[in-house]
Amino acid sequence: MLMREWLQNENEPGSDGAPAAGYPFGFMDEGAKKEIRRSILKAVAIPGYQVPYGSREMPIARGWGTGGLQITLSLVKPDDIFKVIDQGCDGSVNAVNIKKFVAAVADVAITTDTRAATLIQTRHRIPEEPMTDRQILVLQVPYPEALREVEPSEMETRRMHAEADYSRMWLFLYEDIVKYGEITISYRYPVTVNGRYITDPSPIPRWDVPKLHMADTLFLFGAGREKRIYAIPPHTSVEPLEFEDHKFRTENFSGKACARCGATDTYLDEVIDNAGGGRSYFCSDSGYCDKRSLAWNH
Amino acid sequence: MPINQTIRNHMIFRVILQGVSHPGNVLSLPDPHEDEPAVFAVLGCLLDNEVTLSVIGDPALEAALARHTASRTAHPENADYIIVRNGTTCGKLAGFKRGSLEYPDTGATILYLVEELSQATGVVLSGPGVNGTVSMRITGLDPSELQLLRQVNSEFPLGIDAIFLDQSGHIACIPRSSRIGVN
Amino acid sequence: MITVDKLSKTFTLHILNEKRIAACSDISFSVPPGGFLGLSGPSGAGKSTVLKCLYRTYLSTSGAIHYNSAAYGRVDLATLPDRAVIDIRDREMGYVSQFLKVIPRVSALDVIMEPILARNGVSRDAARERAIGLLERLRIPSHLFDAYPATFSGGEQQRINIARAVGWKPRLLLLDEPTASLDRDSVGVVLEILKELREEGTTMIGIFHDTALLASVTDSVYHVC
Amino acid sequence: MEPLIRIRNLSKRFGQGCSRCRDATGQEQDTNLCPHCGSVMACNDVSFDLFRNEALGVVGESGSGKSTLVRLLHFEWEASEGAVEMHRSAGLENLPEIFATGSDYSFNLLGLSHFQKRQLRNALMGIVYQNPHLGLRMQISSGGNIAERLLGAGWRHIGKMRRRSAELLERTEIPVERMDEPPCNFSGGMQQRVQIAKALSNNPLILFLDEVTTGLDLSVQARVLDLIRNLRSEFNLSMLVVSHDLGVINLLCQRTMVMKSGHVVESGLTDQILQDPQHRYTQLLVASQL
Repeated sequence: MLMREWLQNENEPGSDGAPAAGYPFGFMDEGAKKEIRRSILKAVAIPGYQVPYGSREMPIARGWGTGGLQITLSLVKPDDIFKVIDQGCDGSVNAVNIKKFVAAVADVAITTDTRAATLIQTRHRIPEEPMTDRQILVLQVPYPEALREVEPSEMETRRMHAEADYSRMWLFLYEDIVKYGEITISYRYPVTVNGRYITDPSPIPRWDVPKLHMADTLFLFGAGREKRIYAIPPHTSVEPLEFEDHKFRTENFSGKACARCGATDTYLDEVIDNAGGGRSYFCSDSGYCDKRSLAWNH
Repeated sequence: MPINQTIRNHMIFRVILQGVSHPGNVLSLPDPHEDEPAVFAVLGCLLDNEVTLSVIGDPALEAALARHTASRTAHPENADYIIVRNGTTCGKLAGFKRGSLEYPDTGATILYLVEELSQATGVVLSGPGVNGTVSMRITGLDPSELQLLRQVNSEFPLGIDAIFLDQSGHIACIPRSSRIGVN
Repeated sequence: MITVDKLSKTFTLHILNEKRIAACSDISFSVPPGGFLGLSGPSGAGKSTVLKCLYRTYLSTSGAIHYNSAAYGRVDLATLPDRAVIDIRDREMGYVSQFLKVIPRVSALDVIMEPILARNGVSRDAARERAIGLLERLRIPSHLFDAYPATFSGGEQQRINIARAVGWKPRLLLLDEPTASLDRDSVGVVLEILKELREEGTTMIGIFHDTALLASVTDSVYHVC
Repeated sequence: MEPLIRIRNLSKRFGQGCSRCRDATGQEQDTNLCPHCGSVMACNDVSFDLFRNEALGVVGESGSGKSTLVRLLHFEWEASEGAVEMHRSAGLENLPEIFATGSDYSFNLLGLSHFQKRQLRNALMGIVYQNPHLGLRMQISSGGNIAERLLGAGWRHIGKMRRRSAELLERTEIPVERMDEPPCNFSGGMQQRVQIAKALSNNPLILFLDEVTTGLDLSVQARVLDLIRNLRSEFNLSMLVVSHDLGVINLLCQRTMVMKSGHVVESGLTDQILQDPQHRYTQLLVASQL
């Protein structure tokens, strides 16, 4: 049975405090979880290297962030407090479904508060609030290979990683600068992890990239379709590719503030007013924005 | 929720994961069972019949672990997981799998069963997962093992990842990305 | 300085049914340091062959060419490894052929300066000064200094050739009819330059078609037949 | 004087090989194809030394193994057998592990990992191919082509890389204002000069030239050869010059090896090879070209 069907069949998942009837804790079979755990440990031991994992089919539909979900399901424990973010938002259909599902099969508590969570699964954003060494952030990755842009062959990118032969990736950035005067990559900005592997940080905005550097938190990356797991351990150097005279830069929101909570230090989504055509900005991290708005109103 | 074996596996894995992502941190495994030595608990959440294990110097333990995890046994130089009972591989560590540059993840994991782990002066680690440096004391490990471990891990990303487990259910890790020193 | 011992050269032409041509045979002579030995003999006797064996353009078939090298000590030029021969050519041994081996698209001045710069470790200005001095003495019109010798007359080319060979003051100089295509005045200048070179210690072995000339410039003559 | 690089018994076999390959191929048999197992001995037991600041010529007809030799030494192809040893003076500070203590020469470089070979190549070698498509990315700017090598050597300053590229393009007579144009816009001779600029960008000790003037118009050929000759003395390069054209070899090289059917049949001073060729094949080659 697929997760989608499961969600449709289950009216009140996990309400009795026990795992949903007929499913083991963590939903996946033990063999699948063990393989993913082994891959996670190797991924942490070799920061930035993409560990391939087995070809077996998972009982979860693709397109649900299966890579991230598989990681979550193989490491979740009952006393976890779980948060899901989809492009910064806790409330999207996707995020809610994943939360319901994990709550049901692992009996975890749910939160929207980054600081309260022990385990966060996310797509396209890293929370604005700093995380600690007791927390894990699981990122869903559609395309794990940072070099795919410059080399279509898997065999060749594997060789390039093996030999740390990254001049073509650098050349790509050089040409970008020569043509456009700047590096035009906005999402999936390539980074060097631990001085060794060029790694795709998943489609987070450039704004979030510095948060990976020497963080207190473990970051786990799961690509379900491509069956790759990789990791950035805490206190690990993560350097965006940059030139001495063309430094990496995050998005610039100077002079703009969140129309809801007034924040001037967050990643903002631009919203164009349909009627008037005016522009306004809102925090992309809804959990953080909620927290700030609440504090404001009190 | 009753703590069944599946849930126990999840909880134990989280401690191992915390250990690998924080090298040199001595952590406690959840409430050790009287009748289940910690090594069974640790390997029980990781191993199955897709990987191989080898126990150095204890055929009975090897057979029991293989039965417990349903994994296959292999010669130590071919094994994915190697368990070391009495604190030394007698130099064999140098011959264990270190993976290839294309697939460094095929390097072995070595699990040392030692007397005692504590957060005291001893081996000093730095590198990924470590904020500055961290010291840990390992009692019941032949000092030459750490020298050897440093040697086999000198060509990152090739290498062997080490897990240490003591008699009171403490666990600590030295993944291949760690730089090993002594103080 | 140099002692040739029973030197013979035979060409074997594999592509002409293994035809064998004996170019010279059983040549033996000795030249002391600073000496000037002339080679005489009828045309076709193998005088040029001997010089080419010495310079290693030809591989000797038998015999030995003992040479007291400044860099290598006593060596046999007939069997010395290629690399050492190149080194000796670069540092000690000069060769003037009957014709200039034109280096395309290099000016007359550069043709002469090149070995001076490479071998004598002098400044560009000093090399240039020495090269211009030689060109002027050899009466090369100054408008030709920066031209390519490929366009020069035979006599001009030969004077460039000589200037190139003597400009860097080799320790041993092999001369194969260096004055053959020169007018009488130029011959005089060349002989004067050679005389100066000898005074500075250069040992020479030379072929001159003019027997009177041969006798006048050399200390001794070896007859090749 | 010690060689910069020593090559010993280098062989490259395409095919599974058999015990009789070696005896059944070569100059005597006039083939490099083993009649017993169908393997090709593209390069067979080749040994030689390359010295500092030396241009060594390799002549032979197509299929003689001369281009294979370059591919093996440039680590593009894996040799079947043999040894390549580098002198300590090559200055490989970032690869100290390749030298045994007490020896002036490295271990056999052919036994290094791909990663080490790449480092070595980036630090020491440059190559210019007959076919510019092999040496250049035709759709990427000429400056970018040069920058790629600099990036491989760890350069991370766009301005400095562009200055270096401009310098090299100027040195190789490409108008600097065309730096951001891709080589596919250029003539054959210009493409070769961009290749040369790229090959020189990391200040190599060793430059491999594989039939670099073949296919160019005579006047263009002359300019490229002049450029190479001047660069050799200016950059103190050791060059391995592969050509079927004795004129090219004569102009550039002091020493020459003659290859046929994968073997070196003769080697010597270039003027000796041309004026007193010893081997039947060399005599044929000289007679047919000069």
